[in-house]
Amino acid sequence: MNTPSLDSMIVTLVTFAPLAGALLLVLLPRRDRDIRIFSLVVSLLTFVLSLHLAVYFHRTQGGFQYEINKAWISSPNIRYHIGVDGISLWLVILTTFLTPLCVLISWKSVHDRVKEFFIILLILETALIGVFISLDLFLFYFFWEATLIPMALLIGIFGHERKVYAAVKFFVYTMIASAFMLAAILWLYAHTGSFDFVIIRDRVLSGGVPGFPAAAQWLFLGFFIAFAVKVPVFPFHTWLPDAHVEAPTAGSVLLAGVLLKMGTYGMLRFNLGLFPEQARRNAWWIVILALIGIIYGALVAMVQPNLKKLVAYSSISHLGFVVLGIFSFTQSGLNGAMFVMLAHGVSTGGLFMLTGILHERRHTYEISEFGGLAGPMPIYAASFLFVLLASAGLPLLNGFIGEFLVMNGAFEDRAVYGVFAATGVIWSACYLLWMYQRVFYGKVTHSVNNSIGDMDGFERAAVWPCAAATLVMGVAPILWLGAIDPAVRAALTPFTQVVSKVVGQ
Amino acid sequence: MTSSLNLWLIPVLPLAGAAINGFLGKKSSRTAVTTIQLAFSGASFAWALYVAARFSSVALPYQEYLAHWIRSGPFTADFAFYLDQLTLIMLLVVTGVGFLIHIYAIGYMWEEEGFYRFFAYLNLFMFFMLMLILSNSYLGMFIGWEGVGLASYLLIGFWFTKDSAASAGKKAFIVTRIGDCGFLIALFLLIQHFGSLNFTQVFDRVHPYAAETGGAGFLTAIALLLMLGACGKSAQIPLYVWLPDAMEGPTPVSALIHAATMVTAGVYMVSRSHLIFERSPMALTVVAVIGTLTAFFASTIGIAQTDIKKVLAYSTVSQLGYMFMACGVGAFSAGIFHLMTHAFFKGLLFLAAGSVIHGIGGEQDMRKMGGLRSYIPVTFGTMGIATLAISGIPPFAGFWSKDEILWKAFSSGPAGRVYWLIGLITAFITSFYMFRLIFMTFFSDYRGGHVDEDGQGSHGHDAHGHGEPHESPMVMLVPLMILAFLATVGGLVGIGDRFEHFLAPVFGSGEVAAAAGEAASRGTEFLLMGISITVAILGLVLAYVLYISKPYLPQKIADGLNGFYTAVLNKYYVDEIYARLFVKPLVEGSTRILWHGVDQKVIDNTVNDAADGARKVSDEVRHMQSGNLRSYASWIAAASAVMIAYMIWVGVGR
Amino acid sequence: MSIHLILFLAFGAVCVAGAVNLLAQTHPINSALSLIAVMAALAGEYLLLGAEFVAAVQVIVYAGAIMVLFVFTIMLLNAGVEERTKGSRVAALIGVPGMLAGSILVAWVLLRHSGTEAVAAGALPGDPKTIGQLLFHEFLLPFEITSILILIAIMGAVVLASKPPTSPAGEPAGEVD
Amino acid sequence: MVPLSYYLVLGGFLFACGVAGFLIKRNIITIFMSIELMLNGVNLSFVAFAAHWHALAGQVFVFFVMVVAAAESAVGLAIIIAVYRTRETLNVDQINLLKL
Amino acid sequence: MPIWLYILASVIKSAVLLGVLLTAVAYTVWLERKVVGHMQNRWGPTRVGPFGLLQPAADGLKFLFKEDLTPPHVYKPLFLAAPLIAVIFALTSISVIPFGNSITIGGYSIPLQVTDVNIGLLLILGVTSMGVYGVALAGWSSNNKYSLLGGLRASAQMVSYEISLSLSLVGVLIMAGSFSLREIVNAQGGHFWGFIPRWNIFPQLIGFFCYLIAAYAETNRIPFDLPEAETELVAGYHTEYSSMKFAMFFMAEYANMITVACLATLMFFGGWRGPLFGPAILQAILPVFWFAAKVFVFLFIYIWVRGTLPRFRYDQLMSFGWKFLLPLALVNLIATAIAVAW
Repeated sequence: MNTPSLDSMIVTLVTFAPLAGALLLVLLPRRDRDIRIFSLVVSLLTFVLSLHLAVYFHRTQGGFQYEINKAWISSPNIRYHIGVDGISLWLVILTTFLTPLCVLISWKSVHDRVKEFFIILLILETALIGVFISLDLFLFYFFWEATLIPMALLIGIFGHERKVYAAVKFFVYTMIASAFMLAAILWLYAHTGSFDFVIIRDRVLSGGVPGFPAAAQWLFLGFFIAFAVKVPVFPFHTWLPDAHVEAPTAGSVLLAGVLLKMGTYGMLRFNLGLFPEQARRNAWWIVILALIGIIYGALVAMVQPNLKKLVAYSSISHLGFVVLGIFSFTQSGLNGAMFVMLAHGVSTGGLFMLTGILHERRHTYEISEFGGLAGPMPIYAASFLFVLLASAGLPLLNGFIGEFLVMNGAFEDRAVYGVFAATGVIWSACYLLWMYQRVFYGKVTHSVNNSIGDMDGFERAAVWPCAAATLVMGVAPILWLGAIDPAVRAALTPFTQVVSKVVGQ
Repeated sequence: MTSSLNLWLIPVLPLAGAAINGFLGKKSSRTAVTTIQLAFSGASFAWALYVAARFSSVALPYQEYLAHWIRSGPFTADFAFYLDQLTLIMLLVVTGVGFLIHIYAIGYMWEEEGFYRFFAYLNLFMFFMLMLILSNSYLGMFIGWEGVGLASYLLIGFWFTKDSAASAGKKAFIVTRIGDCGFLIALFLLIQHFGSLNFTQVFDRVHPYAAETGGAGFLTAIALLLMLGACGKSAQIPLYVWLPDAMEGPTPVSALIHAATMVTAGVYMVSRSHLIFERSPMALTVVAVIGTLTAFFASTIGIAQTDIKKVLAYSTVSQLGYMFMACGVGAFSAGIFHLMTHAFFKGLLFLAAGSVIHGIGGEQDMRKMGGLRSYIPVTFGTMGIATLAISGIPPFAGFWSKDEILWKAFSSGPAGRVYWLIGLITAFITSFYMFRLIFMTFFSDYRGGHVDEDGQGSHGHDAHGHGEPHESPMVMLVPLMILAFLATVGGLVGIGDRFEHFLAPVFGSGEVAAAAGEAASRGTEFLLMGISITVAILGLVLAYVLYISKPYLPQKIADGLNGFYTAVLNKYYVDEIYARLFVKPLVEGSTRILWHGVDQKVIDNTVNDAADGARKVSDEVRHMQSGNLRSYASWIAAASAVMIAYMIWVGVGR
Repeated sequence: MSIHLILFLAFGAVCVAGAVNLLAQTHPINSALSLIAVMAALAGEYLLLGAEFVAAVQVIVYAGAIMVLFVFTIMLLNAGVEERTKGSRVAALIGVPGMLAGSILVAWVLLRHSGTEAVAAGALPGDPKTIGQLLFHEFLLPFEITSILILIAIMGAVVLASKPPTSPAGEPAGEVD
Repeated sequence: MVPLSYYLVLGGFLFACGVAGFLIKRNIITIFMSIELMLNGVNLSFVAFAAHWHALAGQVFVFFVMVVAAAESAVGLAIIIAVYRTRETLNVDQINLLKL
Repeated sequence: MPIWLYILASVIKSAVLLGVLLTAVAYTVWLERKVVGHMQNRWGPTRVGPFGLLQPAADGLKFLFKEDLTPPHVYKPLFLAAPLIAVIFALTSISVIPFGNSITIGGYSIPLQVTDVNIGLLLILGVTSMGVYGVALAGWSSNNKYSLLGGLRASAQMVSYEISLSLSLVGVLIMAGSFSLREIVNAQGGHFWGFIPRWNIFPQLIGFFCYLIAAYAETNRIPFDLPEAETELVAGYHTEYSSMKFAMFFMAEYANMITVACLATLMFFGGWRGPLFGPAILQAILPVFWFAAKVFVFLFIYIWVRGTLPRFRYDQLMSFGWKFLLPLALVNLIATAIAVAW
């Protein structure tokens, strides 16, 4: 570390910079323009700071870096233990990357309660980053719940027609689920006397925890349910479409782009990190759920009359790939899962921004309301197609890499998994292209759309970075995988011992 | 090895052209766009020629590493290129024909709205196609594979305001995607068993395996899955349905993508992985059968089509069937040979057809044509040559390659005889409907009248709509001539198995058919040659009889075998059947069962019921909250008493 | 039977009497007066414990200010004798027993665990100086916070007591936010 | 010399009386006074502990309690006045606005 | 000294003091009537004795023998208790007032003060703050709207002004560093620049005036006598009272006046300090004399003000107290604190 002082502080800085911004924002007078500019500056600053993480990151080693471990509360023994490894690093950067874009996309679309909106947005960013960096279970849980409130507010205050219903649904679903996780965390604390992830992991894996084998299954489920609802895995997914449809654009961008990743990240970090054996045991049905999610999500997406719901269901399908990859316990699968997380964050974020642009023009998401848009708004159509292809998994765009690795990993695990997953390629093409045709091709069906305006500067500034990112990630995934690979290998080490035990059944 | 060949230039140049045109084209003038796209596609052609010139001086297979792409655990994939004889042929065909068609398209598309867009797409296609050919690993090939799919999607849907065009593009993409799915799984199998996707490594590791004569092993699986991919891309049964619809695209596109290059990617891929196929007789049989069936089936449909481009499309399908037949009997070089010649004459056919359509203002229905030879002689001449070539009349290119295939099929054992027979019949049908096309289009007299402005030609050709049919501009005719020349002499390279020997290092002299080939006597070969020629002539004659001397006959015949005729006319209702079998159930099912059923009824209702239950319960409980201050106080008091008791109890403990 | 014990018992008796009277009386004003008596007696207890300053403040603030407020309110609202309504069965059935149980438990614990160690009267210099120093050094932050609390309380009282919204601007209600 | 527990018992008694008042009195003002009574009980034990442990902090705490009591009574009485304006009664059994 | 002697001394002191106080009260009344009379070009009491000097005694007798009637609708217990409360607290507060230095009799030094508690000032404040109950309860218990209004006014006014009162005294406390009145007086020994007596009045001028005004309000004297404003409330809280009960209020009021005067003397005018000369006996008497003299001056000012100023309006009173007097006292306090800390 050539700048130790900064390196020790940087994670904290990145995490709390947005919060500080939000606090300053509170003091700012209600001049919307200043507020927008200010929050843009703050989020960009955060992004730049977070780049430092990536630049000085030691790619070859799998462990945690930029670690800080200070006592926060003496009793119960809660520590301010944070740090990033190759897994969380990119998720943090994804968050900081998406937030400025959210600010830009909300530049015009948010008219009233502007100040509150951006305050909430920045607070949300801090909470999201916090989830990924915290290595103390309590801290983790704290941030985990902290993301809930701003998100619910974003949906409930700035959403559309049935916003309250959606907000409540979202809140209740995730809240109830995370209660199980809290119980599990408390059990761990009661039996290990620490919230510290690293300590607990070592204690658990060394078998030094009394009564663990008996409880492990339940603990695993406790964590898993919380994450599964967040992801969302198949039967728990119905909150997602509603939340997305009602959420404001920035809201759904962060929701799809980052919030869902919290779930998969949690599975990767905790379900695999703490309970390798149980993960092995339960993998079979989880994988089946994931496969159902992939195909089911795609099929339902295909028949959605509502543009945004379609994208929402498509993310269910994509997240299915992530879960599949994680529970394939293969290097390739986990790398792929990580990469899908990032790719999905960028591309789906882009898609949501684009749908948001349309909604701002026409105040509807109904596909039947559009058609032949490629004529009046060519730039928009082109951008949309680009991002859409990324999400459809076209090689040289980011969607492909991750899905390919995931399927490969699943195939290594069990060929049939890979086969089923591979059909996802077909489905995604089906629903995306059909939607694209219905929205953009053909003659303009509603005369309103003839005068519809193309993307303006802010919208381009918001969408094109996403498009560029998809391209870069697709052409040079090595930049990301280089850091992810060792981290994943480290995450998989417990399995090397476990496999021998479990592989029998 | 000597200095690097910089193969990477070949694909990258068109990409650059595509980028420039795509981003700046909208503003800049047509001439600028033209120069850009010509410069870049020409440059890559030139570079391909340079490579051909340096070809003898490099050690083969020549590989060139450009950059890392994926590193995941043990698995790696790079941007790297691979050059051997097979690649070279494909390279020259693609860049060469591609370049010609680029030139042709200038004239054809000049009036178009999205002129720049068209050429951006076209260059993009060139890039992906060349990636497909040049890359040194199956994954790299897959990049191109998907990429050309995208390009064809964009180009078919070029006139996106036309619903038919839009859905045709979508159909093409999705149907090929089904094949790609198989391709993907094949890739996974390869990784699983060979730990890599690089050609060299895979092939090195395949070598030790013996042919899976007894039962099907994983090699068979790989081969079949690859074949599935090929079926998708090269429009073989059962996935051929997209190609005819693809004719919605501009004609140059049909020529370049759906005749000369992209659709042959499947053939290339199969022959590229011949080592695997050779080790799986079963897979080979499947390939051969599919190829043969497709060839025959498509040609029969071709008879009744009236849309000039549709006819060509089906003929393309059937020609591709020939190529797969060749691969199926292990005569990969023959397949590639036919691929090349087919690229010449079929490209030429499409361009000529395009020139016709262009000449009479966007009309595609042959019944509205006729007697055009006097109006557009050059087009007629070139198209005639191409027709002769495709129907296998010496000395035109088609003859040599097709005959090669038939001969190889014939000489590949008992099953081969069947292939040969069907192939022969197909040849007959082919020559019949091709000459039918020629006669209906160019002979007798003009039935078109003064062309209606729109109709098929809704792609902005109304500038030519009125007045006499007229010859196309020079920029379109020159490529026609060049291609005509190639279609004439292109086959001669195959005389005396020169082509085969050139490709021998790739396919090895250890071909399945070779041995048999030596066994059979030269005599039989010539005999077969004669037969096929006669068959071709017969087809010509029949066409002449039906469409020149006795023009009333076809109608009679059609009435005679009514049901069959309509069936053929409607392409055996395959599209409808597919729609019934797959599309409708899928859409309906996911709407009714999955979305409304599972999602809304089952899951959401369960959740909502749970919520309501909670509300009911709390409704009861809340009466405890009388709102009376003193009641609350008493609860607090009681609770605190309990807590005190607990604390004391605990305190007593210590 | 030391003088301290006697005084303690005397004041204590006053306290107990006052407290019981507070409960017994039905008229709030009498309850208030008995409460004042309790407070005065408590001041005496504080003196016994050597907390003279606390005692003084007890008298000034509690008896002198807070209770005046109570009395003032009672007079203002002209509160009459309370009627024995049966509003809450819970209070009778659960509250009172709970309260009794709790207090009995506490008393039991106190008497059981109480050593006979005596509290030296005036053993502690509860003089204003030391208390002040304590208050302004170690307890500075709480002190400031309580001051803010008071401020808020004043505002709140003003807002609440000011006439309902019909009041024109310039009323305290307007000044608070 | 007086044992500590005597003071505590006295304080406890006052507190208990406060609770009892809270429970049995109907007049909201009286209830309020019962709260003050509880506070006083607590104060007494504070001071007693302070004397017992020779920790002046106990007495300081009493001040804080008083401050809080003052604030609370100010606001509380204001509330009572406001309530009386609307409900015309001081009987808590009739003031059950808390019920939703 | 032995305990019995201590107790004896205390008893004697309190007895003497009580006597003196009551007489003082009586003659303050006489004085007031006289002075106000002269101010209004009247004679005031003249009939009873020379210059009406026996008038107080006559009044006393009259009060004693008047019929003691209690109206029917009053709330009796409190109606009776109220005057007692008032007068008791009024008299209590005198007990900590030192009216002179300690004298030595038979080798025992006896402080001229009933009891010297080291928080004397606080005790006085506390007692005065309790004094409000007398008025308030009287107003309420006599079940008469005028009285009730008077009681309300009294309690509100006294609570409000008590704050300013205490704050205005804190300045002095800071300078003296003690609550003990004796200490405070001793702290005022010596002279500025050799000739000006080191009395708190000079540094604490603002404080002094705050104290004076607040004190007038505390004692419900003109111009703050709204609780008993005859013109509006027909004598306010003691409308229903007559004979001895009324006399008690009367006594309480004037006793309070005297307390206030004493306090002013002690806090701001160096208490009993003054030039001492002559033989020992004289030197023993003089401090008491000085003290009495200063107190007298203040009493005179009381009367003078009464003769001069009109009555406030109630809202004026309140706004004056909260918006002017309190800030002023605070400023003074802060200034003093800074100065002392210097």
